[in-house]
Amino acid sequence: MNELLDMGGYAIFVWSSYGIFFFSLFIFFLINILNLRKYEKMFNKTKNKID
Amino acid sequence: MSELKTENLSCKRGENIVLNNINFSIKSGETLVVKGRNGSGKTTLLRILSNFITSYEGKVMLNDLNILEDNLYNNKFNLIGQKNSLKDNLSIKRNLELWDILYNETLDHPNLLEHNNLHQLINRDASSLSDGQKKCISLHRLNYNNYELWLLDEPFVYLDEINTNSLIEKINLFNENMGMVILTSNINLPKKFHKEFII
Amino acid sequence: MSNLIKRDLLLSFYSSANFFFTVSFFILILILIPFAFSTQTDQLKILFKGIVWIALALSIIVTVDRIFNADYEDGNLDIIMQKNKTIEHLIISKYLTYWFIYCLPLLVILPILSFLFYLDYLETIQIFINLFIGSFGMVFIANFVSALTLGAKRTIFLKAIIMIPLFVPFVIFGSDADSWPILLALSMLSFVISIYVTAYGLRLYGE
Amino acid sequence: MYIKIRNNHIELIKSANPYLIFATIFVFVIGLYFSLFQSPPDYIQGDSMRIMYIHVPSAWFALMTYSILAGSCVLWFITRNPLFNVIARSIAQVGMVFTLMSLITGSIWGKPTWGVWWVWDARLTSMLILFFLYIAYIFLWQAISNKELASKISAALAIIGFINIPVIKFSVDWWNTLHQPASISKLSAPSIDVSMLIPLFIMTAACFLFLVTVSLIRFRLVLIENKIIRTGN
Repeated sequence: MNELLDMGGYAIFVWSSYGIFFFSLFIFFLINILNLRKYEKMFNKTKNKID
Repeated sequence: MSELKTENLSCKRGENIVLNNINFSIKSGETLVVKGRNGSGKTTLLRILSNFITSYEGKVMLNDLNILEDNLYNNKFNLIGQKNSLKDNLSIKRNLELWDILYNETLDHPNLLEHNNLHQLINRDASSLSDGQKKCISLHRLNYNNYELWLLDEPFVYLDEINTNSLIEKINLFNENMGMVILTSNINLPKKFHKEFII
Repeated sequence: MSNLIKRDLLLSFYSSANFFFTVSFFILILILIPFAFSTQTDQLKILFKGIVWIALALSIIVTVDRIFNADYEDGNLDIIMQKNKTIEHLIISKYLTYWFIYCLPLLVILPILSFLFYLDYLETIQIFINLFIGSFGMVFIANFVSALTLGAKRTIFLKAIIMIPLFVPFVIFGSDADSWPILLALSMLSFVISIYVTAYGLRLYGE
Repeated sequence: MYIKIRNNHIELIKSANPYLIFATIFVFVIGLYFSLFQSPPDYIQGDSMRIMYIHVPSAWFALMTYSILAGSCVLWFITRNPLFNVIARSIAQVGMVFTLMSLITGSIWGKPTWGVWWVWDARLTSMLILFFLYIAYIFLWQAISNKELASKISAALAIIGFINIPVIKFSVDWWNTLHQPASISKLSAPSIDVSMLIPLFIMTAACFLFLVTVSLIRFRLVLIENKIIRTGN
C-alpha cells in the first residue's frame, strides 16, 4: 500500500495531477447541473405566469 | 413625381415576427407618420427603408424599382436616427465640420443655426448640451440638400414646443418642394400630416 | 472613399490622436526597456527588436475602439455606411487611415529610436521593412476584431484576448530579420480574411 | 438536413442523463484502477508517466472539441440550422475545461520529466493559445447583449480561431528551431507498450463519456437559456 502511495518517488506529481483533474471535472459538472436546475425552475415560473 | 411603396413587407428577427404584412405607399410631397407602441418595429421599418436590413420578405419599391437593386438609392434618402451622431468630446463647430465632409456638402452653418436660435451653441462641447439641444443639432442635418426622401426616427423626442413647430414647418416646406417624409412617433403630434400608418 | 479618409484624419487630429501623441506613446513604451532590463549595448539591441512589436501591439489594442466602436455608439457609422458606395470601399479606407494614424508614427521615429538603441543601418532597415509589412497585417486584424465586437461595449481586455493570439505569428516572424516574405504572406492572408469578416460584422450590426 | 429539436428529443436526453452519469463514473473508476494499479511503471520515467493517462485524453478532447465547435459553426452558417449553434455553445465550455486540464497535468508531468514546469515548444504554446480561443468564444458571447447577434459573431470568431491554430503551430515550430534545439521530441515515447495502451484507452473512453454527459446537460441548459432570452424580449 505504501508503495502505491509513494509512486516510486513521484507521489506529489501523480496524486496532485489526478486530484486536480478529477476535482475540476467534478466541480464543472456540478456547476452545470446546478445551473440547469436553476434555469429549469426559472423557466417553469415564467411559463406558469404566461399560463 | 416619384412614389415609394411597400408590398407585403414582413420581417423576422430570429423567431420573433417584427413586421407582418406592411403595405403603404406615399408620393412626392406627402408625409407618412408611422405610429406604434414601443418595440412595435418602427425602427426596424426605417432600417429596412434605408437598406440596412436586407433580409426580409416582400418588396420596397421606389418608382417601381426595388430599392435593393437601385445603386443610387443610398444617395436619395437622408436618415436621422435616434442616436445623435455627435462626438461628445468635440465642439459643435467641429462636429458640423465632420458632417460636412461625410455628407460631401459644405453648408453655411452659422446662418442656418441662427435661424433656429442655436448659434450660441456652436463653440460648446457636445457633451455639455442637453438632450433637447443635441436633438436640435442632430436635426440640423436635414439642411443638407438634394435628398428626395427623409427618414426620421422619433424626431420629436426631447423637443420643446417651439422646436417641434419649427420642425413641422421644415417638413411642410420640404413637402412643398416635392419631398417625401417618413417619420415615426409614439405620441400624438400637434399637426395632422397627410398619411398615418399604425403598426 | 476619400471623404471618409479625410474625415477620419480630421477626427483623430481633433480628438488627441495626432501625430505628436502617438509618437510620444511609442517613445515612452520603448524608454521602459532600459529601465526594466539593463543598459548594456548588446542586450538593448536584442530587446529593442522585440519590443517595437510589443509597442505596436499595445498601441493597436489601446486604440482598437476608435476604428468602428466609437462611430457605432454615437450613430455616425450609419451615415458612413450610407455614404460609401460599397462596404469594401469603407473598409479599405478605414485600413488606410488607421494605419496612417497609429502605425506610421512608429515607422517615422524608428530610425531615431534604433539609433538610441545602438542598432546599425542594416538592422534598422530590416526592422523597418518587417514593421512596414507586419503592421498592415495587424491593422487588418484589429479592423475585423473591432467590427465583430461592436455590440460589446467597454471590453478592451476581451478585445485584447481575441487579438493577441492573432498577433502571435506576426510578432514571431517580425522579430526575425529575414522572414519578411512569410510576414507578407501572413498579411495577405489576414487581408483576405479581414475584408470578409469586417463586412460581415458591419452588416450584422447595421441591421 | 434540417433537424428540428422536438420535446421528445429533450425528454430522451433527460432520461438518458442518469445512465450517462453512472457510466461515466463507472468507466472512470475502471480507468483509475488500470492506470494506477494494473499498469507497470515506465522504464525511463517511472511512475510519473501515469499522468499521461489523464493528460493525453484531455489534450485529444481539447483539440477534438474545438474541431467540433468550429465545424458546427461552419455548418450553422451553411445550413442556418439553429441546432448547430446550440451544439457549439453546449460543447465549448467542456472543451475549455479539457484544455485547462491538459495544460495543468502537462506541466505537472513536465516537472519530473524535463525538470521544468513549462517548455516553450509548439505543442504547449498552441495549447495555451487554444485555451484563450475558448475563452474568447465564451466571453464574447456573454459580452454582447443581443444574443441572436452574439451567436453569429462568436461563431465567426471560432472559425477564425480554427484557421489561426495551424498558423500558430507552424510559426512557433519555426521560432523554436531558431531559438533553441528541440529537446522534447526526443523524450516523447517512441513506442507505447500494450500494457499502457489499455489504461489509456479506458481513460479516453471515460473522458469521452464525460464530454457527452456534460455536453448533453449543457445542451438542455442552452435550450432553456434560448427560450428565456426569447420570452424575455
